[in-house]
Amino acid sequence: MVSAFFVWSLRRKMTRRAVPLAMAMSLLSVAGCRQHKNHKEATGPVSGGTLVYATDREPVCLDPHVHGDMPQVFVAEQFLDSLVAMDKGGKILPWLATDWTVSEDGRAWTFHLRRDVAFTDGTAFNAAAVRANLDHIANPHTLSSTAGGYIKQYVKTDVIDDYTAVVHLDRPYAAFLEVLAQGFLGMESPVALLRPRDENCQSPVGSGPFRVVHWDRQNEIVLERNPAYRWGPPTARHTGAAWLDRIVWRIIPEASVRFASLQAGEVDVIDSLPPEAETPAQHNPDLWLLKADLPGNPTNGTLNLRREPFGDIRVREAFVRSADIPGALSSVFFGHYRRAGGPLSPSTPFYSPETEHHGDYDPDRARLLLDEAGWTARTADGIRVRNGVPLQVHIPMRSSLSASIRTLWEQVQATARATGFDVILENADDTTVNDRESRWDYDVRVGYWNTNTADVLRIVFSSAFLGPPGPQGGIHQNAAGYSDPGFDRIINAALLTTDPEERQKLYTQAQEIVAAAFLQITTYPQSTRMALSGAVHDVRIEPSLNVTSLYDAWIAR
Amino acid sequence: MTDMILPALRRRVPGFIMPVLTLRHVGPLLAAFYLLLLVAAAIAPTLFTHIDPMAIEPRDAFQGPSLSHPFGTDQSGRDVLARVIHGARQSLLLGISAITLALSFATVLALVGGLGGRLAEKSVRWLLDVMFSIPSLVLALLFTATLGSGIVPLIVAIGVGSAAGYGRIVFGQVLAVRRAGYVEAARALGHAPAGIIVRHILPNAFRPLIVMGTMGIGQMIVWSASLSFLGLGARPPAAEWGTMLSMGRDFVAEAWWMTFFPGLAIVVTMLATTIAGRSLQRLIEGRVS
Amino acid sequence: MIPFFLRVAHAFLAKALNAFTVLFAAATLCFVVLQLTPGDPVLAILGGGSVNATPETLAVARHEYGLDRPLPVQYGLYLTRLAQGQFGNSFSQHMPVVDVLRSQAPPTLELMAAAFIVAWLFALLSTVPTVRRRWFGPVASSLETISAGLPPFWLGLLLLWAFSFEFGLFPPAGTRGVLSIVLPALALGIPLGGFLAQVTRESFDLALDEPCVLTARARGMDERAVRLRHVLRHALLPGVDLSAWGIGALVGNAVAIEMIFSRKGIGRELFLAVSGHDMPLVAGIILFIAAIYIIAGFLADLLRRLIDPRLKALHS
Amino acid sequence: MSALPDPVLHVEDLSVSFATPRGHTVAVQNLSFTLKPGQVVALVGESGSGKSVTARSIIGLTGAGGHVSARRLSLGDDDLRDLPERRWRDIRGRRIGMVLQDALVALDPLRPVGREIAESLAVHRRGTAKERTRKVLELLEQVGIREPDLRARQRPDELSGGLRQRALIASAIAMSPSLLIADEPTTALDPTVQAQILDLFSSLRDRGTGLLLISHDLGFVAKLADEIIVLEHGKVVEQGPAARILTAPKHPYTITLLEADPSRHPARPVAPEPTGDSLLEARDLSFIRKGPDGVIRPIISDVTLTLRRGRTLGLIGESGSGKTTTSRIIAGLLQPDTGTVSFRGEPWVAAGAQPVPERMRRPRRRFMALIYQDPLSSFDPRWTVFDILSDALSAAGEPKANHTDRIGELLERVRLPCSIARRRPGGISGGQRQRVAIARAVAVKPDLLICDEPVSALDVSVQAQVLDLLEELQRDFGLACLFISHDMGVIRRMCDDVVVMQEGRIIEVGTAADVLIRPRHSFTQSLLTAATKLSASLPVVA
Repeated sequence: MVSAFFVWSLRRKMTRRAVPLAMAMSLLSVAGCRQHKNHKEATGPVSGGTLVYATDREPVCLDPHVHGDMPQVFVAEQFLDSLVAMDKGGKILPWLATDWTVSEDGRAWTFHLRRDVAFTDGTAFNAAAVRANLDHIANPHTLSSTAGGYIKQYVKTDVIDDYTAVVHLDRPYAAFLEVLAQGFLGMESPVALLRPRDENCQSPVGSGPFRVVHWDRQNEIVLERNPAYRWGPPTARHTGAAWLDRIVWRIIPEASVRFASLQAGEVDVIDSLPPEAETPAQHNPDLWLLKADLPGNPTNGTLNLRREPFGDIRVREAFVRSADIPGALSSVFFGHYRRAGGPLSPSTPFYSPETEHHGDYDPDRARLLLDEAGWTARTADGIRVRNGVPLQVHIPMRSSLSASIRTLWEQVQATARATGFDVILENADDTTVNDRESRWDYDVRVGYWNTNTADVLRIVFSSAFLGPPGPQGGIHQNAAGYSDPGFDRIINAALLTTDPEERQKLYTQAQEIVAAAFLQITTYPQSTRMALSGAVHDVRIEPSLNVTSLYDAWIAR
Repeated sequence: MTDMILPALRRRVPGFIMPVLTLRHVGPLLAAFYLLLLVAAAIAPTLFTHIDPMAIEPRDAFQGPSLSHPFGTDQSGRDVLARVIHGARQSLLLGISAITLALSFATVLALVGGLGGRLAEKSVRWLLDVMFSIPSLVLALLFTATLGSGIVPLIVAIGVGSAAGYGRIVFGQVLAVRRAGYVEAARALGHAPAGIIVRHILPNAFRPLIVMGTMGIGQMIVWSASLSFLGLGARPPAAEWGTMLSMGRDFVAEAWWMTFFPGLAIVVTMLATTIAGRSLQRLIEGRVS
Repeated sequence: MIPFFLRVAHAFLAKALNAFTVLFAAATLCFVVLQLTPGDPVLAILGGGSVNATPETLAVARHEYGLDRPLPVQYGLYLTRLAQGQFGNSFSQHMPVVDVLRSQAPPTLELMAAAFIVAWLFALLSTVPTVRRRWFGPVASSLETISAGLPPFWLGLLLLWAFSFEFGLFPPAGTRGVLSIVLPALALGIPLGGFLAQVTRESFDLALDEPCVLTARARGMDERAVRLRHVLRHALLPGVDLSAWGIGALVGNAVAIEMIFSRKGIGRELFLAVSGHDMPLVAGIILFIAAIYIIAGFLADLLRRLIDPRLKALHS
Repeated sequence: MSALPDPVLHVEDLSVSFATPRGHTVAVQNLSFTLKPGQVVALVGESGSGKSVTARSIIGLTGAGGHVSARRLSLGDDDLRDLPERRWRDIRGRRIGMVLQDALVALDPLRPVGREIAESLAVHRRGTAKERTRKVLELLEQVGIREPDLRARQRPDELSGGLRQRALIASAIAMSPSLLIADEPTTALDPTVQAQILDLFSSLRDRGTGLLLISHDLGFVAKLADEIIVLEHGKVVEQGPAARILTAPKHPYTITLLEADPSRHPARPVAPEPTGDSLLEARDLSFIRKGPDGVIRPIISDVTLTLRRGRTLGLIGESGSGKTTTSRIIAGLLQPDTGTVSFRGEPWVAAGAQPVPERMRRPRRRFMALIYQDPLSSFDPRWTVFDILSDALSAAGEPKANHTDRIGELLERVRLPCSIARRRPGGISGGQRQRVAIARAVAVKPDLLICDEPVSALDVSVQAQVLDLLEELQRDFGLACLFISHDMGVIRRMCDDVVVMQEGRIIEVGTAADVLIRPRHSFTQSLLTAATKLSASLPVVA
């Protein structure tokens, strides 16, 4: 179980963090969903039935205001609605709010609300509910991580009348609507919110197509249809109540078991399909796949420039060129994952293919570079040495990383050893790894950053992100410790212009600078991968956070 | 004063594995032979295989058992047989160090409790109760939270975690020997306590240690594999059986051999040490009675 | 003469007191170990290093979990709360530890009970009919030794692979229904059964030489009755003693088994709590396990006295 | 008597052998006898003589690997050779009953005796459960147990030795078998109880039960047996009517056995009135412990005794009378709750606030040597005989260089071959071990020898040799001896003075001649009566 779930957890968290920071940008489409064959054709949607959905990680709290981790929004998407929705093109559409205006100074947002919406506990949705929700998120006792990142600017909400609310911010915030479109800021019943935090965690009340019936920890969450539902999002394929009677949201951490359960017909949909199961899934006529590559900074190992040996660009290049990534992708990932060689995934806007082969595997050049950099001596077992110091690379590995990603790094370890690197993969539990990372105690940090904008480069590489997000800690987002005024200038300039050509130019330059600095070993783009039973139709990926939506889903039995 | 013949004939070695008379010695011989091979593999693995256990060959990944790879290959195309052979060193080292640690700890406690007077005896008994109230594996898991992962923390966690169980046995043994007739006889001869401890109590109380130690190696390897299995084991790319198992389990549906063979090595080692331990016990018992 | 019930009550009280001090020490051990654990607990509370929490949130969390107090005060509070039966709130689960235990313990206890039954069934079926039998004896004895050496998680994986993935006889995962408990119970129970069978075989063999067995035979009793009515009872004691230890082994191994089979339960919860440094939950689960262990010890003791009434006279 | 066909047991040329890894071992060879109801045949022999094997073969329970052959082995019309197991079960318990030694383990120790007896009935489907319960009570009364209702509900360990042996007999005669095999039925019982059991057997015989009585003790069978068979190493050395064998034994082994019986030995010549210095004085010793029922009670109280140089003081009493506790206190191994002991005129043990520290005793310990009932446990199992004796010599301050010679002398002295020095005590016989223990005791050249039941675990013939040896050494070295035994014969043979203990108190003190011939206390008298009863029929060889 430790396997697949952490790749997921990491990705989901990062998605969350990335999105608000990207708000200034126009949101472009999520790379098109690739649907596979084997999808049984049926006459049309059928109402009724229970869908069993299996996922790898259990939410820590069903109220996504609290804490704020991806598994929470995955399930919250089924029972919470948001003020606004976002389509695949990144356009903001009305949902619970019918329309909105922003004041001249950009600090007061006026929302007009739908009048026919009710929470599943019978409470009416109105302006007071909006105020209760935003206040709840901003309240430190909620222990929301979202509050700090997403609505730090929030001051208060004024209730003008039942269906008009004015939200006051302390400064202009262009990304506010995009933030509101996320499940993390879903609207909950104000009556339910009055309960203690941990009680609300167990059974939050929303206005969505389903409602939470039961949460059996470590096992399953049971959701039932909300028959009164008439206010589906504009992105949905139908209106009215959901087709499914019930959803059983099952927690099956072990990837192989999850896939076996799907094959055995115990569950209807699984997410986090492990790479090793992908070929059998493709060959199984009873299954179909739903996959989407995610844009952003692909899965990578970021080199820490703040200490030796990676302070020296020659050593960095040598290390990057020592890693045989295509070899790993073809073995552990069974060739199902495409290569992402540059700092941006190919599906990211303004992606520049030029950088794709910048750091290709080239052990001969790596050796040359190391010789140049003075790492000429060797220990008995072939590790390079300079001034008596062996060429060691320490990589903390979370105990929860999947077998695939571990193997990928073991293969990097093996190929890098051939050029004289002693790569030390240090297993530790997640809390310990977090602690080390916050103290810059690593040579390579394994991670990725998903967002649908090239502005991710600013988060990952600009000097603005060298510090921790909070005064008490947390991990700096610029994991390389890279600081280049020239790069900062270009990447900030790209935020100011709306001219696509100009932006393309600037982002291409930025990608080239970063690639030439050899700051990361990039491997493959992150992706959403679901396997579904042939009987299941119309499962959607909700564009705002790329989470599963089962509102449209139906089962042909 | 009933007849001695019958019981004498019936007396058999408790728990001895190969009860068929003619096969009696086959088990211990096989076990000894295996352990010899294991030690040889730990010292000089290249005697058994010329394949580099670390050499990756992505194109050969997930090959089933065949002539060229009798145990198949793993997800990086490494030869599983070579890794199992090279893993002997880490696993054996782990087993021996952990049991040594556990027994040393147990011995110190037992000596303090057994020879340090009434208060020490009570305290040690209580301490053992406390440690014993948390199952070894759970205790070891708790320790790994503090110690982090890797071979040394693993040894410490397993060693200390299982010390209580061994402590109880050794402590009981020290107490039993302390009350033995020959200790009293030595007292009656006018020997000083220090001499009695050195000449009688220590050797007799620790006689079972060699048996426990032998059997414990296998048990420790199994336990450490449990922790390795949870992702707290040796650093990659080291070939250690528990870590190999841990890696293999994600691919069990596609490549059973990655799980099966390292596990088999653990099981056979455990069996061999058990059989060897029992044979040793028999030898020692046979020598004295 | 001290009345019998008073003696029993006294013995019971003494044991309970000892159990209490043992639990107290186990709690202290948990506290110390978790204090030594690296990393800021607040980061653990708020979900690791990727926290975007505001300073206010961090301060509130610190205060809520009492982490802003000096260590001795924290320890004192911890013990006081424990004494009141309050295990506090889990950082990671956002619910009282007691509730976590309430929801997670039953599946684990069920699994352990099932495994325990498997183990004893195996031990009895393997020994009672085969001890000192010409061909079955050695075969069963070898099987027992091998079973005792099987790591449960490995056996679990192989069972899962064979019976669930390949043959599809059992559901691969979950905590639902009788079928889902079969494979994990076998994986946990067979190795323990091997151990139980080994000691039972040895004691059974010794018991067969008891003079009372000869007496029973001389009475004209048949072999089966002799084995079941006389020998078995004599042979049970070592297995019963080992069972208390076995309960502990079951809990320990349940961690891996629950993960392999994606079952809910305190084993898996413990692992998650330890790797998330969720101190209240770790302490709660460990104390719960220690309590189970102590109760198992009590029960084993009781059972021993039931089996061998002579012990009552000796020890109470 | 049940209406079963001709219940005569015919045994002709019975041989039993066992398959061992080292080939066949013959346990019994060419044994023949006939047992009729109302008759008693006694099989007598020491350990390893094959007598128990014979008993088991007769009811088809020879044991694993055993091979039985006979020219004739029949019970009435039934040929017992190659009898199928089902038929055997019909015979066992119903036609032939069996009583084993030590009812504490021969009856299932985990169950009430009533259930055991009822089981004998149930196995043969006798009556309903209710009828069986009634029958159990009848049987218990029949074997002379009072309050059968209570006793039936008690476990063997809750009954006294005599009661449980009776219960065992009751379970054997439950189906009224016409023949009863009793294998060492009284060994390890106190003599008074032995005598009672003997009476019970004779009443059974009088009621028409045929008895095959197996014992190592000629004295015990003498009273009852019609025919005696003497076995040595599986061979019949002498067989014939009891009267003849006891009065005119032909085979030397029979004679050895007869002579070995200490009670047949002449009493120790009356020693001169105590004149020697007092070597050891024990005053007012008492020792108090909490019993298993939580009640504090004295194990011994007010024990006072004096031992003079060169004399032997016998301490006699039944099991649990406090003999061993007394000896351990005197040996300075157990701290008493009251009282003092002085040894060689100096304080040796003192109770209370000012005990004699072990450190003060240690240098004088070598003047007091101990011989235990179970010598094996008193030897470090890792040590060879040489190590053991060498250790004792070191304790006595003998220089290392002399050890080899001295050990040779010692072994010769106790009549052991020198080769035994290399062996470990676990690998030698019981008699040899006791000799090693004696050698160790005399190695330190002590003044006082404390012997705690030194021969009670040995075969009679070996007993005699060990006693001879002790006597000889005591004489040669002028040792004083505290001799503890439950056996009147042994005491009579070895001791000058006698102390009789009962329930932790000394009830009679005097010279052996006085106490053993003219006992004053009624308990001493009953001890003597029982002992006489058990060997009275044996003529004393002068």
